Amino acid sequence: MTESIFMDNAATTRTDPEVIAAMQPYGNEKFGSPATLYALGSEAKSAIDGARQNLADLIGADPREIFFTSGATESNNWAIKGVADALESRGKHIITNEAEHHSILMPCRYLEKKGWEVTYLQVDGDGLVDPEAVIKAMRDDTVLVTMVHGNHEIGTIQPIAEIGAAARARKVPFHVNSAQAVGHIPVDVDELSCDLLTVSGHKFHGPKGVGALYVRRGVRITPLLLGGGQERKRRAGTHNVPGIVGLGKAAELARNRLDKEPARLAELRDYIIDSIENNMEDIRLNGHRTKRLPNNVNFSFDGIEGESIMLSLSYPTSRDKKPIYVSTGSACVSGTLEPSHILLALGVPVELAHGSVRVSLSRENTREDADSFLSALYEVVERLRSMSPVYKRGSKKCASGSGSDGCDCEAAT
Amino acid sequence: MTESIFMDNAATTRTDPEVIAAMQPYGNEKFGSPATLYALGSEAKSAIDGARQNLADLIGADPREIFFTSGATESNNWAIKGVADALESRGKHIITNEAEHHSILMPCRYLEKKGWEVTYLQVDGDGLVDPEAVIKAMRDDTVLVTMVHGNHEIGTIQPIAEIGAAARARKVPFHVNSAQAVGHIPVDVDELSCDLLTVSGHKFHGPKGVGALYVRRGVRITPLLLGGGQERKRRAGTHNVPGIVGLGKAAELARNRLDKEPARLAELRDYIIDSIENNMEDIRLNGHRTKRLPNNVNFSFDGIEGESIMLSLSYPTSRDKKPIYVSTGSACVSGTLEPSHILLALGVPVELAHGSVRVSLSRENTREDADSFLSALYEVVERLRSMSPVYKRGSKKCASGSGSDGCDCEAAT
Amino acid sequence: MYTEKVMDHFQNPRNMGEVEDADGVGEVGNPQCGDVMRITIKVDDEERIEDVKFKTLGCGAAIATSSMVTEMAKGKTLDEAEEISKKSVADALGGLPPQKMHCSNLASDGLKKAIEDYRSRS
Amino acid sequence: MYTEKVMDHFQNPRNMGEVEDADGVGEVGNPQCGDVMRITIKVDDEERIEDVKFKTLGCGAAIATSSMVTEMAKGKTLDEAEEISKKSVADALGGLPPQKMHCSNLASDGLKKAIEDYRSRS
Ligand SMILES: Cc1ncc(COP(=O)(O)O)c(C=O)c1O
Ligand SMILES: Cc1ncc(COP(=O)(O)O)c(C=O)c1O
Repeated sequence: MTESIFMDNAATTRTDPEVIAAMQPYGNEKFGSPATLYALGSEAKSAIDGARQNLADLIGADPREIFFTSGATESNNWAIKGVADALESRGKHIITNEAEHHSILMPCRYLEKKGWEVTYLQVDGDGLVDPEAVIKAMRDDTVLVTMVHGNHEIGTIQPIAEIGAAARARKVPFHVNSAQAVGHIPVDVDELSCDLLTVSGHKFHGPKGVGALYVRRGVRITPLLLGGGQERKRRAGTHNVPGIVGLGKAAELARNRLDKEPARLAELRDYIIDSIENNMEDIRLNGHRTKRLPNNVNFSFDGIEGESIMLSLSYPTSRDKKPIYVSTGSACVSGTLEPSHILLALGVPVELAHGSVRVSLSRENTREDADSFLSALYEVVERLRSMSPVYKRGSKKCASGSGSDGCDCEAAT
Repeated sequence: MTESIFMDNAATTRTDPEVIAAMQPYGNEKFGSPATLYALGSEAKSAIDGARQNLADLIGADPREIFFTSGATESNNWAIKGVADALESRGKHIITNEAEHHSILMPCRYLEKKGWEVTYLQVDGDGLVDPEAVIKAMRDDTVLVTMVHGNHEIGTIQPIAEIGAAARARKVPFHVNSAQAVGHIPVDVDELSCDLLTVSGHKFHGPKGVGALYVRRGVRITPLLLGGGQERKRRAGTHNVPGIVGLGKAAELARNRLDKEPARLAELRDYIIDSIENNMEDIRLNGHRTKRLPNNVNFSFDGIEGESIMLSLSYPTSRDKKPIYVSTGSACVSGTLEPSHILLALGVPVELAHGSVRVSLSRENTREDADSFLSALYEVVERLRSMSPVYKRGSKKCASGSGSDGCDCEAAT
Repeated sequence: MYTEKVMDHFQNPRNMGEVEDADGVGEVGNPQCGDVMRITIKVDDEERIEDVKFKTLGCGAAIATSSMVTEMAKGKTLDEAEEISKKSVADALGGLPPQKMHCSNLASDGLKKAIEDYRSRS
Repeated sequence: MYTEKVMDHFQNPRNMGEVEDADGVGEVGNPQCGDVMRITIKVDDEERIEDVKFKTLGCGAAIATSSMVTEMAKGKTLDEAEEISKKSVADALGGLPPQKMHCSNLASDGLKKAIEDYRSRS
């Protein structure tokens, strides 16, 4: 059916046809704003209420604790800046970890410039944060702990419930960036003891441009977008009705699949990991082997560079092969000279960080896709290694160990 | 064709079928993120580039000065908080006016709590800001002047070019909230001498949940949404590709209509205004008679309340009449006890502010719609006045004059 | 937002107008708040409300609650009619939006005022 | 992102490998930067580049520019080959994305180094 194999679902996912169908009436026909009183508005309002309920059901929340946003980036910025603003008088210290998504790190750095202190906890070689480290880092002036749920690049799932319990014990608000986890694995805000939780629509077959922030009742947070009284005065702006309806539908569809799909994907993931480990040399699995999002595979390949692997997979030389879409942590795609800060945080040597490939699966991927990917990968890696002036079989670079210091790549040219 | 007559286009507009058609491929088929390197990403990227060009063309900007956002509320919050943050060291004074949209007023009030000073200029009885007042209000520590272009409630168009020239002469950055003007009247950022300009997609037949901020080259502004490197590092978050494509299409469609449509609408608007003034008593036109958005009509009706006018129009008693959708400045819809702050700012007496009705037209409205509206309005107003315990014909309340003081409505019950 | 019952009373208000030679008149609200209700009653020899009418300036809820109160009051004794609470009016209408419960549901106050007025006259 | 020409050279690199008994070898880049290029040349009696090959670790741009440089250099005199600039390589490929112009377009440097190496040997 598809003419390509899409395995970059951590970047974005195909909007489910059922989601598109659910959104469809709200563009042209039922286009009213829910803030208005007449029939067209009421239709929009009840559609939004339904979506709110669906999303609440997916994460075990009360619908009144769901606030729709434009996506995970807004939710993360809001959570961090909003709690910081509301609790500034209590203290100016935030705890996070060094391997977070930029939409967490950048607001933290912004606050640092404003006089806040941020503790960036180290992660171990698998990308895990130690809950004990969180406990040790909490101070009387700590007003927020924010932790990613499932890492978007290496898939490692943090011990959120333990961290949550620790934060709760100290009465420190706890934010979880669950952009990659909601809709992929069971998420329950009470089990996780979290106070705020970020949701992204397009990461689980919902539409782009819509997300949500769960805010537990009683948690103090200053709005980021101020204006009209929408979202119970916490997030202004005319509702993106089709987007919200689509997010609700995606939540419903994901919930219906939660009993089987994570297991199916984990099997596919393990099949890919095992195959690579059994058939290839001088490779390194990045991220935790089992505490891992069911759809994430991330490997580094010694002696070659990630963008060229990715490009080779996506532009196959032979016409009877399907393009395969994956991503890489190489600097070549980040637009900077540095490879993924997440891989470096694990202690992956810089050259291996450049040579990383991330595969992220979705409900659309099959065992055949995995086989096509594997055979293409074997071929591509072999070909690129044959071109590489530095690759030497069995050089043991991939043994885990601390990263090298890096170099001044600008000067090196 | 339509079974109702929609005249609440200042709240939101029907997404144009051509816009929906343009968006359609980017949900399910070309769903890639423009940040990715492979073919699916390039398609999304060029679609976004096209949309950026279309929007730039509509407002006379360079595409590199267009930054996509989630809507006018985000654009306004960003403009105000972002410029304030970037220029804080230069001064902490902002100038706006008292009849602004809440997405301007609330960020200003927020900054006031943070130690900023905001001058809320008075408007005259027609809602106009005096450019001389802006000149007088500017100080050495003024870092932003922000003015609405066309008022969403009373339609008054501010003398933006004069205000812009004044701000430019003092080198004070000038932001224009053009949510109601872009796509409705010709807008040229150079003619207006503005440095930032807010655009909203769903106000001119584009999709909900998408907008833009024009930022003139060289203007300093701190991002509001921090994270990934999208939008040249100024607005993070995975692009809402379908939304942005839709906004671009809406811009293109609006631009093609700018030579004829504003004139057609102004004629329709004047027909409605003249008919009401000729056929009804104890009424008051709110907003300037000619310096007015071509699609806006706003009247107050003595002795009755706006929500009941609106409801009566939208739920006609007879089956052969179409529901007509308009809005009101009455407190009954704002969810507060206060009627529209904009009407009060003009000096409209409180009771007349409660009795206001706003009609906002679009490209879909015809002369027949206007006639249907007028005959329905005459009937509804007469009926409600016959029910009113206070209405007395010819009481002259509608003569313009300063507003009454208002009362403590909570206590009055 | 409004129930069907509210819309029915809004569109087809019962007992709209003024009772002639009213025995009691109650007016509540204030035009500056967007709500004024005027209830007029006719009381029979057994202190029953024989006739009751309203005139209302106000929103949909204000008109509907006015209409409903007159329906509920008609035929009741004054003592019974005084018991009509805001909540019972709202319930009879199938509920009101929360923000309307308070501000636009003054009709039972108007009725009480009309009854007081009647009592003060006699 | 890349032009068709870049993709062609990336997918079908010309002159990949190592010249046997090379007269000059140039290596530039650093694995920690994700880019290493090794150019080997064979020079004939008239100081013309008779054969040239590359091995490259790097991104699409790095591989394509390496391939292109070898094509451009082949048959040129050393003096002519030394004139091959980053810009001329990028132009021959129909352009490179701005962020790639600098970091992944080292092949002409590699060629220069190989020529230097040749000269230092003789
Ligand atoms: C003048 C004006 N500014 C800003 C906005 C906010 O737009 P949005 O609700 O699309 O964010 C609106 C519409 O609500 C408006 O009319
Ligand atoms: C873990 C994580 N957080 C936040 C985001 C930001 O999401 P969005 O780009 O939809 O705003 C992403 C995806 O890019 C992500 O993977």
